[in-house]
Amino acid sequence: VTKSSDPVEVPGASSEVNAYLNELYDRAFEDDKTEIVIYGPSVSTSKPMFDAFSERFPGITVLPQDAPDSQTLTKLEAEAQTGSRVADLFTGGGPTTAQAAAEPGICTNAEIKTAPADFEVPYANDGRLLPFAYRYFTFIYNTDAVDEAEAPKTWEELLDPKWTGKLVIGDPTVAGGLRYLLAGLQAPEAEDEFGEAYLRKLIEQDLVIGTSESAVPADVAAGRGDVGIGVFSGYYAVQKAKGAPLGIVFPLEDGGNFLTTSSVCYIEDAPHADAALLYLNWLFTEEGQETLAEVDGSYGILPGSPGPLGAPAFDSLERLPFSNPDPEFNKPYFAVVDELFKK
Amino acid sequence: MTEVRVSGMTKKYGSKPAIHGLDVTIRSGEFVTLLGPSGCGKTTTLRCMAGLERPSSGSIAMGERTVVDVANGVFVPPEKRHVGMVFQSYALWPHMSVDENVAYPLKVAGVRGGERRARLAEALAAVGLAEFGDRPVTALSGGQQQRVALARALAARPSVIFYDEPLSNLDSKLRYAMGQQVRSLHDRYETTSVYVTHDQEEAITLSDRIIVMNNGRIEQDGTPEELYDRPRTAYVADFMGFSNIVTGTVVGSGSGLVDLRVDGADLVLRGFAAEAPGSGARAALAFRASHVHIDDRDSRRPGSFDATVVRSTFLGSAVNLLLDANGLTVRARIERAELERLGMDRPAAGAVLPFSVSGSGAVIVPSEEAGAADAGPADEDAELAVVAERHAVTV
Amino acid sequence: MTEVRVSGMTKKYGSKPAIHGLDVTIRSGEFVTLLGPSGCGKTTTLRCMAGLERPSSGSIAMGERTVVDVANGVFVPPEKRHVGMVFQSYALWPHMSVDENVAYPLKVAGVRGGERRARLAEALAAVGLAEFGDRPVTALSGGQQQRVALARALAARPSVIFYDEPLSNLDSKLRYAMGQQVRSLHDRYETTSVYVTHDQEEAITLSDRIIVMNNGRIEQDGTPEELYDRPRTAYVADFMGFSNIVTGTVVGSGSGLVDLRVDGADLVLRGFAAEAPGSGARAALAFRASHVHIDDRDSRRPGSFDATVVRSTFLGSAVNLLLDANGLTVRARIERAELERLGMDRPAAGAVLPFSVSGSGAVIVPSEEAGAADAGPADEDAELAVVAERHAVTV
Amino acid sequence: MTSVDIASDRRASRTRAVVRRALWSVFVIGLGLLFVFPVSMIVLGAVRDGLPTAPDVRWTLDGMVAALTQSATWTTLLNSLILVVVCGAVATTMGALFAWIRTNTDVPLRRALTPLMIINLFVPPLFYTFGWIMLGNAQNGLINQWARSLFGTQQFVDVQSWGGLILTMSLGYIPFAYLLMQGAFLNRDQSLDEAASIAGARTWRTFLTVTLPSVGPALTGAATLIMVLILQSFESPYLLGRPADIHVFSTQIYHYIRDTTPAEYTSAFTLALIVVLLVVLLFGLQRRLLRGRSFTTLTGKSSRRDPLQLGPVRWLFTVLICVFLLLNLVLPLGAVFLGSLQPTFGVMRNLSFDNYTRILADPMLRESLELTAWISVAGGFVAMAVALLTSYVVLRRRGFLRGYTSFAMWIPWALPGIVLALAYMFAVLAFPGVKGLYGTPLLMGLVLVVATVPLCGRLAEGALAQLAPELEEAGRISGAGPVRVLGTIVLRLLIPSFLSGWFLAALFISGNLAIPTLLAPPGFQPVAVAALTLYLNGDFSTAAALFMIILFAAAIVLALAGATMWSGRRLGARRTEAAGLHG
Ligand SMILES: Nc1ncnc2c1ncn2[C@@H]1O[C@H](COP(=O)(O)OP(=O)(O)OP(=O)(O)O)[C@@H](O)[C@H]1O
Ligand SMILES: Nc1ncnc2c1ncn2[C@@H]1O[C@H](COP(=O)(O)OP(=O)(O)OP(=O)(O)O)[C@@H](O)[C@H]1O
Ligand SMILES: [Mg+2]
Ligand SMILES: [Mg+2]
Repeated sequence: VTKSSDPVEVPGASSEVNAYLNELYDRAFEDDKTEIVIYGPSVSTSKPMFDAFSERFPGITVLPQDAPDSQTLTKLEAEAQTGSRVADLFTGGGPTTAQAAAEPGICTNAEIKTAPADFEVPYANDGRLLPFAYRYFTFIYNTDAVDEAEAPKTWEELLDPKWTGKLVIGDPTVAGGLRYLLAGLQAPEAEDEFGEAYLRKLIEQDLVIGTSESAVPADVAAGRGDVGIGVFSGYYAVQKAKGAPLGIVFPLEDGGNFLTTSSVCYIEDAPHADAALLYLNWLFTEEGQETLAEVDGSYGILPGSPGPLGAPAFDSLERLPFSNPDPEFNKPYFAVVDELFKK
Repeated sequence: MTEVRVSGMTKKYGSKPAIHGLDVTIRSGEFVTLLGPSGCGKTTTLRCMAGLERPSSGSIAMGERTVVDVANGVFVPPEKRHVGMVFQSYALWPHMSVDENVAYPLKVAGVRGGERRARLAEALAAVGLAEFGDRPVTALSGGQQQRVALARALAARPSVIFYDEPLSNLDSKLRYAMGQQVRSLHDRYETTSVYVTHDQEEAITLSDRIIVMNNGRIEQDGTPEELYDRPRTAYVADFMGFSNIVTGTVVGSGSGLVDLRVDGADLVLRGFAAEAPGSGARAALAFRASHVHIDDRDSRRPGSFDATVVRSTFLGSAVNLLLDANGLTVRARIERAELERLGMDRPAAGAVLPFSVSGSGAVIVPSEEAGAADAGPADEDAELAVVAERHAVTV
Repeated sequence: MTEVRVSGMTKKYGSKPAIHGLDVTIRSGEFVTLLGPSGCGKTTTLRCMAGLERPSSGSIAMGERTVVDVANGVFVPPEKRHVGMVFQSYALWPHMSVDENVAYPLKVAGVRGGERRARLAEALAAVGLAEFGDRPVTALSGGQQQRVALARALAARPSVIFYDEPLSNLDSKLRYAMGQQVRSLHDRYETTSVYVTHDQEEAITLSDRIIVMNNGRIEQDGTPEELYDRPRTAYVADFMGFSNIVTGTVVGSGSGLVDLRVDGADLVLRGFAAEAPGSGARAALAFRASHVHIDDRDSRRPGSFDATVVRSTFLGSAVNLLLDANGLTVRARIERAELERLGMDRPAAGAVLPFSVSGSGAVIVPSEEAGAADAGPADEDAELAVVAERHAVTV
Repeated sequence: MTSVDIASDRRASRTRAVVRRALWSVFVIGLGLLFVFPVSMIVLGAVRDGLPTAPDVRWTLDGMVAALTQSATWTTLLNSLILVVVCGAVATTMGALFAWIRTNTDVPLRRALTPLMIINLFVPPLFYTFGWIMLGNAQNGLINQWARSLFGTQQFVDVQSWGGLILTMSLGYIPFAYLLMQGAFLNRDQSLDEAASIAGARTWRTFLTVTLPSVGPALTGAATLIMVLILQSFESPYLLGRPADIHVFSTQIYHYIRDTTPAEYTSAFTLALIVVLLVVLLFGLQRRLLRGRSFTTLTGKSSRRDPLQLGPVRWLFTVLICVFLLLNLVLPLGAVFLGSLQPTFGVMRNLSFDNYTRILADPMLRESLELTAWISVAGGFVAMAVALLTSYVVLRRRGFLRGYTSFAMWIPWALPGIVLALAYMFAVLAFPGVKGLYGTPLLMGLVLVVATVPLCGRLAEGALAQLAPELEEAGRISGAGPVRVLGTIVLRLLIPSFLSGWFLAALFISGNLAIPTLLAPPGFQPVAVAALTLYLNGDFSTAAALFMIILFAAAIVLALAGATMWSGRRLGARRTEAAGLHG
């Protein structure tokens, strides 16, 4: 696919915004740097998002590279220290990306000029980290085995003996969102309702540890269990799109909804800096935020952005606290998780 | 001491028979050698007797016991036959010491403790390896390994011992000494021995009786002297070292000697015949190189001829001559003593001399017009090429 | 035609020398054999000459050219020496046909087209394989492969050809024929040949000159006759088939013959000596089994003795006897002709007979009191055990 | 003969000496740079906390102490040892049994064994493990589904357990053991067994007291190699063991590098050092077992005799072969194939080839396939070439060169792939001039080659062993210089072994997972990584289809090679026949 001959018009964007986007678009082609490399855990599940972007800006492609956090960090460090940069962006949950942003020489500020004037971009880590969406974690169920009405709608319902041995969960002892979700259940704000005690009861349900956190929907679809818990909605959407017999429960009636902030680290001296910046700016357009909801199962970070299909508005959502990027804060909670889930 | 009787034994591989209805009796205490060229079925016969191979038909008895009777479905496996065997490759177990190798048959037979030790020591002493018991067998020389194999075969005092070319991996000097030892152990332990070899010297030096095999059948059977002096067929003659075999037509006979006019050369040679064929019959004459002498008599008789020396090879104690007698190639071996007696130097190539073939040494054998070419194996071309070359050069 | 001169050549493997300052000259057109037991350095010497091994010191010249001069840093690699070599394993290239194998040296030498074809055909014809050109070498018999190896070595008409035990993989019958062919090709192509073997018969039949090696040094050097009849040391005598070597004290001498009183047995034997040692000197006497005869004279002279037959082995043309003469073990070989002349049967074990050793055959060699045990290799125990056994039985 | 004056000979000798010395120096240095230096990084990495490029790395023993004092490390050691000893023993024994069946007995299906084992070897462990998960995972494995529908049992098997891990790993290494030992069984003198039965021992006694011990070196050699391979194997322990909380060195190292943030390199390298130590111990043990023993006895005419007649036991062995075929090939591959047809794995509705068409339509996956093909083919070629060269040096040289070369070749054996990749990454980062290699396909290719060389070395050794030095010497004597001899004789003779080695090496590379996970640059994801990513993201069916495509491609190559060789042999045979007719 080659560059579109006419200037690109992003629906709903102002003419300045469009002009800026087209400037980045053109620059990317001038330098022939049109392939954005993006690192992240399971980042390839966001492929529909990238496709939508490529459709809007023909000729610009996104190359996702899945790797666990620590490995990504190693790579990013190595790239920073050797100066042979490979990645342009690193995206993931807040705490992970924050680690990269905390190190010197890896991330840099990505200037967003497409957000509404009255919106102040909520940069973190001295501007080196850019949050752009919220993702939610929920329950899913196999529609062949469970009626919609029967499906558990609260964390408490999961403890029903009928689910014993039928609950699939990712491995919370390895890095991933689930780890933060389980930490969130123990955080001071939720401690009274859930806390460690709840986790202990949950463990009693003889949980099935799935192939991986991102594979829980597939595991449930394949019949390894009837219900998947702590599932990122994006992972669900991918399977659902392929016709898997799955249903989703959201929001949870007891308010135990968990959301993470999706952040992106814009790599210093990124090899495809303009294309990457174009992508980030597009994310903050109306279209970008809507696409996040439509194909990536996320809430856009801009106020008033729509939620994913069928989900309540962000502001009205009762939820668990956001994950805390401070490792020291999480340490005791993680220790409990590791202790409980070690077989 | 056990007699081995093989009757009507046939062994087929696929549809190809390797042994054709063999009848052999090996008397108790006898040392019998199966002799023949590669592929004639010696090993197969031996292995059938030992139980390592199942005959396709026929029967084998050892002493009182029938060990194979195909018609009646009898087959006693090797481990129940109480025999010994010495393999060409020795088949020593490399992971065991000399002691362990030799003691294995005793151990399997359930001989224990002091008796085992005593018999082990005796077997090792018999082969002169009493001090080598602890060594790994792989740390022995070829001759020593051979002796371990002998000791192992003897250890359980089997009544019959089979030998499959046990000396062919040794160099010629050692071969003789080891052969002597095999024979001496046979005499001492009074076993029955069946020995396979393709080496006629070995067969002659060791055996009480030699069975010459050809293509799965017995060709001739007799004492070493009988075979050495009086082969009955060209095949046996060739095998026993009669390096000249010529065909021709009988022209006269008398007192056990027959005169033969050699094909293609104007020559009459004389030889011994058990049954004289009639005049005009086709026959072959076989004689050894050592049956050819330099003729110092003036008169010409049957058996004498003039020949040109094509090549003369010094052998130390004798001289080998390759002769061209009127187009007939003759191999002669003249002892140095004979040359000295005649006051001659070593005959040089190109010399023309009178020769004669000893009539009492040469033997008349049935002519195998078709088989004659087979008798001299293809690889003799090498030497014959020398003659051809000479002709080419003189032309 | 090229002379090969080796001077002061030493070859060390690690710190262990395999060749000690060797000086050898091989004259142009000569057929020289290096003879000696395993490990004496024959192959090493040959490979140094061929350029496959680098000497540690010394020099080698071929004709006009110095191919190795360690002191001056000269080393001409094998491909530049214009030599041929026949390997023990033949070393034919299995991926090439007979033609391709033989033509390879020609191709490398840049001989092309018609000439290459002509010379290929000639080489193949010389070894009698003219019709086998298309065959893969793997589809040939051992003897034929040997001849291909010969043809390949000859094809480029090298001035020197090296042979490293080329016949040792062949059976004894073929060995003789192939040996003849090697020699005939040497004569025909007039090359210089250096031949390695540990087989004394082969050395004697083929060579103009034999160099006997011992432990990296030259032990004796002479014509086959000289070595066969007059070995100068016990080592050479043993190697040349003098199966009896006894030590003793000189008790008299005259006209080139020396009388020796044998240690441990009340016996005086007589032998030839190039330089007679003085009376009372220690010396050894070496004689062949065939130097022992049955004594038919009445009078006792030096060299005659009575002995008991311990074992009698029929060999076909002769009888091997193992004798016990007053405690001295003697090996004798009596021709059947001799027995016939004396009107005797084959002597049986236990018989006591008069024997004599031919004084002109036996040779006096320096006594190697220390080395004497070495002369008879350990594996002769086998035969000696027979004697020991007899003594044990008679006790 | 032309007379050449001594001065020019002297000059030529000098030049040759200089050139030779220069070439050897290049060889030694090259080997050092490629094989020895990078690996020294793990020693460094165990005591330096951080990437070598980081500006202020600390020297510390903390990681090491932490790793060594953690009880998890000792559990890991115990688990690894159990796995290595049990699977190693089972695989070696079964391999030996099959090799014996193939070469010494009259079991009806014996001729199928070698092809079966070779095909089996071609299935990379990742695919194989994947198949077993599909078959035997506790909840919806096919076996469990069948068992459920047939007998109504809840859970019949669970491969993600000790039992499953041991079973699949033992099965997986049997082909290796078999092929390593087959030659020894083929070449052993069968009269050893005959001598035992003549001595009065029955078949089983003979097998146990004579047959097995007499192939001692091959047996212990195979056992050692297989134990080392098991010690480093990653796929099965990762996919089968980890869910059952069975951690071994390779997965634990992986865990330190990937699952903890930030990665704990010092601990990972400490474990790697323990692995190296274990490997050294294993080799040492084997050498000790064989010390002072030569297993070569005289072999005369090898007795090529009728195979041992086993009687009714042979039907038992036939069943054994069938079970092996079923367990090791039919079931796992069948499961993968079935899986590849399902739109959603485990759902038997709407089977179709959609997954295949989707892969072939997806530019990224297609690129991944193409890339894998290239990397495997090129990498396999280089690995086999390097292995031949080095094995040749080991075989023909003595002293320092030999010791050094075999040491350098031996190094990659001792390291799990993930550690090897990390070591090379560190080495590249630490070396100022070559930092640019980081993140290039070249580095990944290089490490893949390094990891494959030991395997190729085994193949090359076998090929070279048949290449008698006289064949080369005959060439030199014929007047050909060393280079010409190399080209016209050595290489020509090695072609068949080279081709088969190349093929195996290519497959090995195509299935390698550990190295690309760390070193694959973006856009250069080999199939193994792509498949694992798909699998971990829950797209089992697409992963299965990807495996099938790779296997299918390999099968086509194999079939083509087989056909070429077959027709070549036919031609050759006809040539021989023709020659025989007029010869
Ligand atoms: N296992 C076998 N399968 C098929 N044919 C065989 C087998 N063993 C032997 N033969 C054939 O049977 C014939 C006799 O073989 P045998 O080994 O008995 O000969 P031999 O006299 O011992 O020869 P050699 O001196 O070479 O050992 C040969 O033609 C041989 O090819
Ligand atoms: N490559 C080598 N490395 C070390 N020692 C060697 C080597 N080649 C030969 N030798 C030693 O050098 C000595 C002479 O060996 P050489 O091969 O020349 O003997 P040979 O007379 O040819 O013996 P054979 O008849 O066994 O071939 C022996 O002691 C041998 O062990
Ligand atoms: Mg045989
Ligand atoms: Mg040699």
